[in-house]
Amino acid sequence: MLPESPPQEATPAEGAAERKRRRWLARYVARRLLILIPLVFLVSVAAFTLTHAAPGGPIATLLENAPTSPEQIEAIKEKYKLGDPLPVQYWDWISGVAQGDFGRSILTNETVLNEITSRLWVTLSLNIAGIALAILVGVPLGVLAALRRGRFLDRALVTISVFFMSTPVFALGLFALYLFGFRAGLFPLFGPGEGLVDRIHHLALPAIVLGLAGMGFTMRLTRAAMLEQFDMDYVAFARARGLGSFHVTSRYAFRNALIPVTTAAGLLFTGLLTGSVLVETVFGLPGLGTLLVSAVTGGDFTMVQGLLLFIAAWIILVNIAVDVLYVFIDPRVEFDKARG
Amino acid sequence: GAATGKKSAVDPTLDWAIATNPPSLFSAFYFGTEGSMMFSLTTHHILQPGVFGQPTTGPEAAVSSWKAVTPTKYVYRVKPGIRFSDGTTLTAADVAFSLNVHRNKKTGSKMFSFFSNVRSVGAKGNTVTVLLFKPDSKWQFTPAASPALVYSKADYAKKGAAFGTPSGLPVGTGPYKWVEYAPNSRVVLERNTFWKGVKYPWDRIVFSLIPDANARLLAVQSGQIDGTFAIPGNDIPLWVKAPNMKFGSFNSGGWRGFSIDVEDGPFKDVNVRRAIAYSLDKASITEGLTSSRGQVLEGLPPLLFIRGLLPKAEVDAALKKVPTYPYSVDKAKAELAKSAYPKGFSTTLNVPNGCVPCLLLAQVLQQGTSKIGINVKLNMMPGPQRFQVILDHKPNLGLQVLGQGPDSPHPMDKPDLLYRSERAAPGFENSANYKNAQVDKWIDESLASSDLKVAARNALKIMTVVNRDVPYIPIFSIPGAFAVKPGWGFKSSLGPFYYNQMWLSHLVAK
Amino acid sequence: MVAPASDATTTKWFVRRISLRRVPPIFMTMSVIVVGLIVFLAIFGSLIEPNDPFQQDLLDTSAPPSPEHWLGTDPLGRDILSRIIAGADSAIIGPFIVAFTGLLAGSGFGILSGYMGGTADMVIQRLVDFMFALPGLLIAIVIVGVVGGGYWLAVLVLSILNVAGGVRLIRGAALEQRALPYVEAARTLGVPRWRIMYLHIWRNISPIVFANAALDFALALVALSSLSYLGLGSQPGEAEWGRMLSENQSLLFSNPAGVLAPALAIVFFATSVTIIGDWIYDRFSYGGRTGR
Amino acid sequence: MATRDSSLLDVRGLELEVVAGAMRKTLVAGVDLRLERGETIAIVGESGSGKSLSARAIVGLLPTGVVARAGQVIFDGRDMLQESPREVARVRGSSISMIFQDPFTMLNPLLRCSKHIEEVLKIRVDNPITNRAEARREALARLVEVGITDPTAADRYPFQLSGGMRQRVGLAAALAGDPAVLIADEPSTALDVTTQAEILDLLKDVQQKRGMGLILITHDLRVAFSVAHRVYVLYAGSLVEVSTSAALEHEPLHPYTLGLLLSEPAADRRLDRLVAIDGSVPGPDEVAERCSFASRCEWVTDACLAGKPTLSTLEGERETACVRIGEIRSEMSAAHLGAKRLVVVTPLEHRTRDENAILRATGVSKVFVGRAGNEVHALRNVSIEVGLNESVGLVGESGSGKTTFGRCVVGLETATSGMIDVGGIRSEDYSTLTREQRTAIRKTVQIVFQDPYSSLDRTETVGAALREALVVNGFPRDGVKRRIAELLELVGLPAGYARRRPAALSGGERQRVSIARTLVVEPKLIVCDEPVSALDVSVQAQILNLFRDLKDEFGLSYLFVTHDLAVVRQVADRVYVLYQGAVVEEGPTEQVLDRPQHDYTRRLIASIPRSAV
Ligand SMILES: Nc1ncnc2c1ncn2[C@@H]1O[C@H](COP(=O)(O)OP(=O)(O)OP(=O)(O)O)[C@@H](O)[C@H]1O
Ligand SMILES: Nc1ncnc2c1ncn2[C@@H]1O[C@H](COP(=O)(O)OP(=O)(O)OP(=O)(O)O)[C@@H](O)[C@H]1O
Ligand SMILES: [Mg+2]
Ligand SMILES: [Mg+2]
Repeated sequence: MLPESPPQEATPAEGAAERKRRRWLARYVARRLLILIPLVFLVSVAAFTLTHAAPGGPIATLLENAPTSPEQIEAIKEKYKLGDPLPVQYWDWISGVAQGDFGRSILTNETVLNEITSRLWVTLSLNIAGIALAILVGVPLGVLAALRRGRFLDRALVTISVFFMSTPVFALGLFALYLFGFRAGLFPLFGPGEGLVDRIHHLALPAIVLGLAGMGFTMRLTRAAMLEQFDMDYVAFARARGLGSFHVTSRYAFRNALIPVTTAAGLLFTGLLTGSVLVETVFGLPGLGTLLVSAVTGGDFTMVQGLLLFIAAWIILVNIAVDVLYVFIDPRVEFDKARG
Repeated sequence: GAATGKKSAVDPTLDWAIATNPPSLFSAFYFGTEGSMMFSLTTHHILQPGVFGQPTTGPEAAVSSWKAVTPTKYVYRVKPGIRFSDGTTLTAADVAFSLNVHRNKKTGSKMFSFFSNVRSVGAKGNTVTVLLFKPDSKWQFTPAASPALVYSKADYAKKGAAFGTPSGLPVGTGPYKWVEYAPNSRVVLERNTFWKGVKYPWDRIVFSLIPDANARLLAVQSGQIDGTFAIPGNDIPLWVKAPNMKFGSFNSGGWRGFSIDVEDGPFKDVNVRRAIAYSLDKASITEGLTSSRGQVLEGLPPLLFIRGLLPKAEVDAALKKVPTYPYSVDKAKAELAKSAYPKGFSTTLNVPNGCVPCLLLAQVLQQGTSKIGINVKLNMMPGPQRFQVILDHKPNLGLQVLGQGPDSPHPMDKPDLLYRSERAAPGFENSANYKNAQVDKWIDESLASSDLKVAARNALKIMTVVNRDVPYIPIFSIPGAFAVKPGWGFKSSLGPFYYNQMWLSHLVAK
Repeated sequence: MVAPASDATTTKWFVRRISLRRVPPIFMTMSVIVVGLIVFLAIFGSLIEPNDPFQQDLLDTSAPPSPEHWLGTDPLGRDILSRIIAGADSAIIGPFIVAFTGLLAGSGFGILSGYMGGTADMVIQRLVDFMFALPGLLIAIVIVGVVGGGYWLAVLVLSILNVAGGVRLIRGAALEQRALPYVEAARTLGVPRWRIMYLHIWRNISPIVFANAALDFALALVALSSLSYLGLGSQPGEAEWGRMLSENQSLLFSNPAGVLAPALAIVFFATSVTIIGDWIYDRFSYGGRTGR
Repeated sequence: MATRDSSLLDVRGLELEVVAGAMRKTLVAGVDLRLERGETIAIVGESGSGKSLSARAIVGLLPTGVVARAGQVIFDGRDMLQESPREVARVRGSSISMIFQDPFTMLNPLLRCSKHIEEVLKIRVDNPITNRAEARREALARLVEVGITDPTAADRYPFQLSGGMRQRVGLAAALAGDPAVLIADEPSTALDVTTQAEILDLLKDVQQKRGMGLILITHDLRVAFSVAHRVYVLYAGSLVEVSTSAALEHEPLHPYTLGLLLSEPAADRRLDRLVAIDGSVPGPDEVAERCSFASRCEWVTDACLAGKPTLSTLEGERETACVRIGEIRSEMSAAHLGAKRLVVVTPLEHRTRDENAILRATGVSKVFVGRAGNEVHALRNVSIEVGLNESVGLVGESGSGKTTFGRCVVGLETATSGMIDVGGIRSEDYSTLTREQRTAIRKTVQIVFQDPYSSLDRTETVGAALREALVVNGFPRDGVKRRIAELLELVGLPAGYARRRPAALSGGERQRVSIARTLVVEPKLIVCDEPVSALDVSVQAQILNLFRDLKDEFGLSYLFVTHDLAVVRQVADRVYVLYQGAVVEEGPTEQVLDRPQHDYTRRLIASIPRSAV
């Protein structure tokens, strides 16, 4: 996807340009990364205020279904420093976070960080697999549909994509669970599995569900982008010069179509992240999604705060990555960016 | 999860399903039946609970004898030669420590309040001495309950904050020891080589986490799992019908129903409360929500323990005097007509999301009362928040949907919790704000006396008085349930405190 | 994109690129039929429900399909089919509000921002870009879950987060229009600003606006049902498709039809609305045509 | 036709139609072309006449939905319409190649320039160059051939090059396969006047050097004459006349061609009235059974309507589709010569200092600041004056700032510095003006835009557009209807047009409507930003005449922005020449055009295409 590397006999001027471009890129990435700090800070404040604005509080969570007494409540206030004024509490929390200590889950007494890291792999592998599916299948299908524009295949693919785009992930998950898990018995019905092979077996179905949801999106987007390209003069001109249809499709239409598709990648990531909350719930997987839901419904505030920070960072980084990728795909970007 | 595929009966591994991720292997942070069920296999209680939780010095007890020297002084003699899975021997110091660790505010134990009446716990030689502030006949049961699991002082000191986490598996004295703890997937036990008692057929016990009830059901049916206790109350109808597995249920001694704040708006009026009581068809509710595995409750406390203490005739005779509210819309309307709200009124009922039985029960109430013009708006809130409302006794208690298991078999267990005037205050669970000096007197008297029969009789009297005022409307007793693979089963029926007992010893596998 | 369908706020920025280009008439008719049917049910449903959707029958709970209960009953013995019918209105109201606020605010701010430019534009743009990157549903889950609010809070949250996409899309369209001579001609003729913005420009970009609103609707429907599937938003016992799925999920293997039927309702409704949106765009948009 | 079989490319009876569902619309109804080796032919016709499609049909690149209904495209003995797509693809590039009109969209934005050439070199049928370095060396050579000597250009991306450069790169790429035939579809239309000439010369000279066949597509007869040996005149999808350039220029043998020639605004002299063909081009299907030009022809008789005339051959390989040519030939040539002899209008003597000038701009500068702070000096200290009832031309190449100045005058842009006085009101900064002043200025100056297709709101009818203009300018509501009729009348449109939407109007008609709209406020000065450059020649003449009439009728003044010197010659009394934002020359039209002082002006004038003969 990189623009051609400058040819050997590139003149010094060109070399300089390339160097300039690289320097600019470095600075660009650095700039974007700097944004991370204020954003995460904002999110942290938002998360903290939200969780503390909520009625009730950690105490109830800590006591739930255990017999209670005022002394006990005192004990808990003491242990979790709930007596302090909010700003102090926030400071304690955020300064802890700065040192990588996100506090302990109120529900499980396990450190938030451990909880997250111990469940991360589920969500991560779901998302990666899902994205891979969405792109590796969705994009080619989109191209295919565009090539068969207006024919039956196109119609069929479009229908499929619309269907997947407007189907709630959890519904998709339930269908899959019933058909392939229960009826066909091809996939296990619960749990993350033990050992690599077993885990793959366990995560396959949810990953596919997640991927399909994303696929509808990428497919449609690719198709539209390709169609746009086929109307372009330079595509016609390429044909007029006798370039083969494969060459034209791949090097002209597709490469240009990639640009809008890439911009969508960021959305795809955030979308699938949300999707995995539902998928994990449907398939009862111990991922970040179910963690979030249980934390939210169980009033596990330290956990909610920690997760929100984590997710925010995740999303911001993905977006930055996309922006950078974008720079590599489209040489014009540098100039646009230079303009602002 | 569990090893897949069918397995032969001689399989040395027992695969048991649990529904919630164990937050810790230290009971201080894991107060609940599922946790206790596992702890009981790895750790002695100070005393061995009988079927009804009555304290005994059986083989699974850590002490050989105990006695109440005075109503406020209890002395326990620790058995010699009980070894932890690390080879060290259980000492009186360990036992004392195991109680004190919960009393220590720093610990933040969920069982703190079991010890609110304890002045001190000390160890001398092989004896442990517990001093109480005031006489409390409830105390006798505590050593046979989850607060009384015995830990190794040294082990705790060594592992510090990690104690009970995956990196700090506690050592125990039971027939099995912890070998793996993956909070999000499973807990694994293996034989404790230092265990001297009877050996059970399984070398290895795997508790697999299967949060989704459907999945659990299928897992048992498919034989991937040998059995489970984790059967949500609301799913019992489903499990009862399910093929290729054996379903069994028993009385858990818990109750489900409502509390009505006798000091809140329309509910001040006893006629209103009675109207509500009449409007609920307890029989069919119990049928619908538990397939009649639960028993209809006409009053609190549940009779289970009382019947255990008094002759049937006496109980039945007493019950005749207890006012009841059999389902009748007409009676309900009549009651309401007598009240200040003949046309009915609107109110909200807080429902802890996540508690499905509560939700179903709430909707049933909604339907029932709507017939007499009281329309109830359900207000979902996170469980803890709802619980906070009860603790704070504000903003408005009004109707609350409750479900409670027994904390001890003492007849005053629930009356003490729910009826005491001084507990109609923030920090306590008398969510009906029920106050009645007479009742208080009976409760105190019962707790003071060491004779449980007194307590049992008072409980019946209390029921009679309280049922006139209807601060609480119990609907049914929560059925305990288990499901095992076909042909398996439990020798003797399980009791309400099965989880504190060596339940494994009753399990028969073919 | 919506990102995948799970995320309400993001995808529709692409409505422009994404639109089907010549929606096949069969789809269109089918979609119209589906939507028409559901609207009909929302209005007259109570007349044709075979049973009272809220009537519990505790002696006939979790029943499989039967002549009197075509789709069986739920754990409280309520007739599932009737509940699906009764669920039609809440499947329309919430999404409609979300889509409509999106339409109003989107056009309002979008055109303002695009036409006026300047600092207002800057601010709006920054804000919108930020909101646009947010995973709306996820945030809705957290807020509604933590605050413990009901359906309307969910609708509110989604409506707010949803605005970003509309503003962004419409701002772009308005920017294009603003540069066109017909607008400048109007300016030199002294046509008042508001009239140019909300008459000329709006009329010219309305196809995009409506197509976008349709997509908003579909995504809001999906988002709301996802929320209530997680037990958030809608009230317990309410006949709401997403909630029915979670309340009946325990019956999935004993009565699949009953459990999955509401899911199908959501899918068909959302798909149809999306297709109609595309159709509106393709049919009425002036831009992006071959020739002139 | 002895030569036919030997000819390089031979198109016979080509018919194209667009199929959308059940509806089929004819786009091209019968086109015959013949191209000999080393020959250049031109296809001339107004927009929409089917030039591009015919060309695309030849290379087998019809847009989706457009199909060849009948005909043959014979290239070295094979019918391209019958061959398999991959066969046609083989022929493409290496035997027949094509370049397009718009250099800005013709190149792949993601490919460096040299790549466009190299990739063709790699795949071309005869001796492909596979070695990377070698291919690159060849590519550089090819760039030199098209006049790009700077090697660094090869590694630039298209968006880093000027339009002219891109067109050159495009040409080089098209030639990389050493085709025997090159089709150039309006290769110069999108470029500056000066660059246009360069590109045309380049084409001519490449064609001669390579001895290849060249098909030039253009709507400009002058261009055709200057480049092509023979000319094919296309009207409403069918050929009306075929002839050698010289003969055609000397004596057109079809009324339409005659009309075209006459309506061409002459660059060298000012006619007191332009000959316009009224009406507009019909669709091929409307004229399937009659002479396609009949509706606009002054010599039309029943014979013309009897049936579709085919090309009939006359002396000297001349072919015409006019059935009455025999009878009307003399009349036509008379008209032709007559037009040539038209008297030059004596220009009104030019007042240097006009006391009551309607527009007086002094030292106007405009700097556009990009977001990153890069500055574009669109106007540098420009001083322009427009007297009452005076028509002032503003010429200059693209990017010279013409439009910007016009926009400053009407307040669509705000000048960075300088003074603009409109009818006695200082208007350089609109934001400082009072409501009354603005109204006053609005009633003094109005603007007509270049693109007729977007200068009307598509969603409202002509009537509504005019009504709004009237109402916001305080015209009494009751009189509105009548006034609208009057306005349409003024610009030569039937009152019934008030009910039409823009989509139902031709380009010329739309432009008339926008003119009518400006007349609503009865302005004294109208800024015309290239009002005719998007129109066909025949229509162009109509509009130019209209401008003149209005000027005389209402004593209007014009600030006439254009890059077309011929147009300036026809409408302007005085001319300002803008170059890179600065006025480089100013004076009476004749003086500036006939005796240019500044050498940029000279270049401009030199670039006007003249016939090869
Ligand atoms: N893809 C298409 N689908 C339908 N109609 C088309 C298509 N392309 C062109 N046409 C129509 O065919 C007719 C001829 O088009 P063509 O582009 O050949 O005209 P032209 O002579 O090249 O005009 P111009 O000078 O504007 O390029 C026009 O009326 C145009 O609207
Ligand atoms: N809004 C704008 N922002 C930035 N630069 C502009 C803007 N408008 C015009 N320019 C620049 O100002 C210069 C003059 O533009 P202008 O449109 O006046 O030239 P022109 O003579 O009208 O060209 P053309 O003949 O192509 O219309 C050009 O370099 C153009 O890029
Ligand atoms: Mg063309
Ligand atoms: Mg211009």
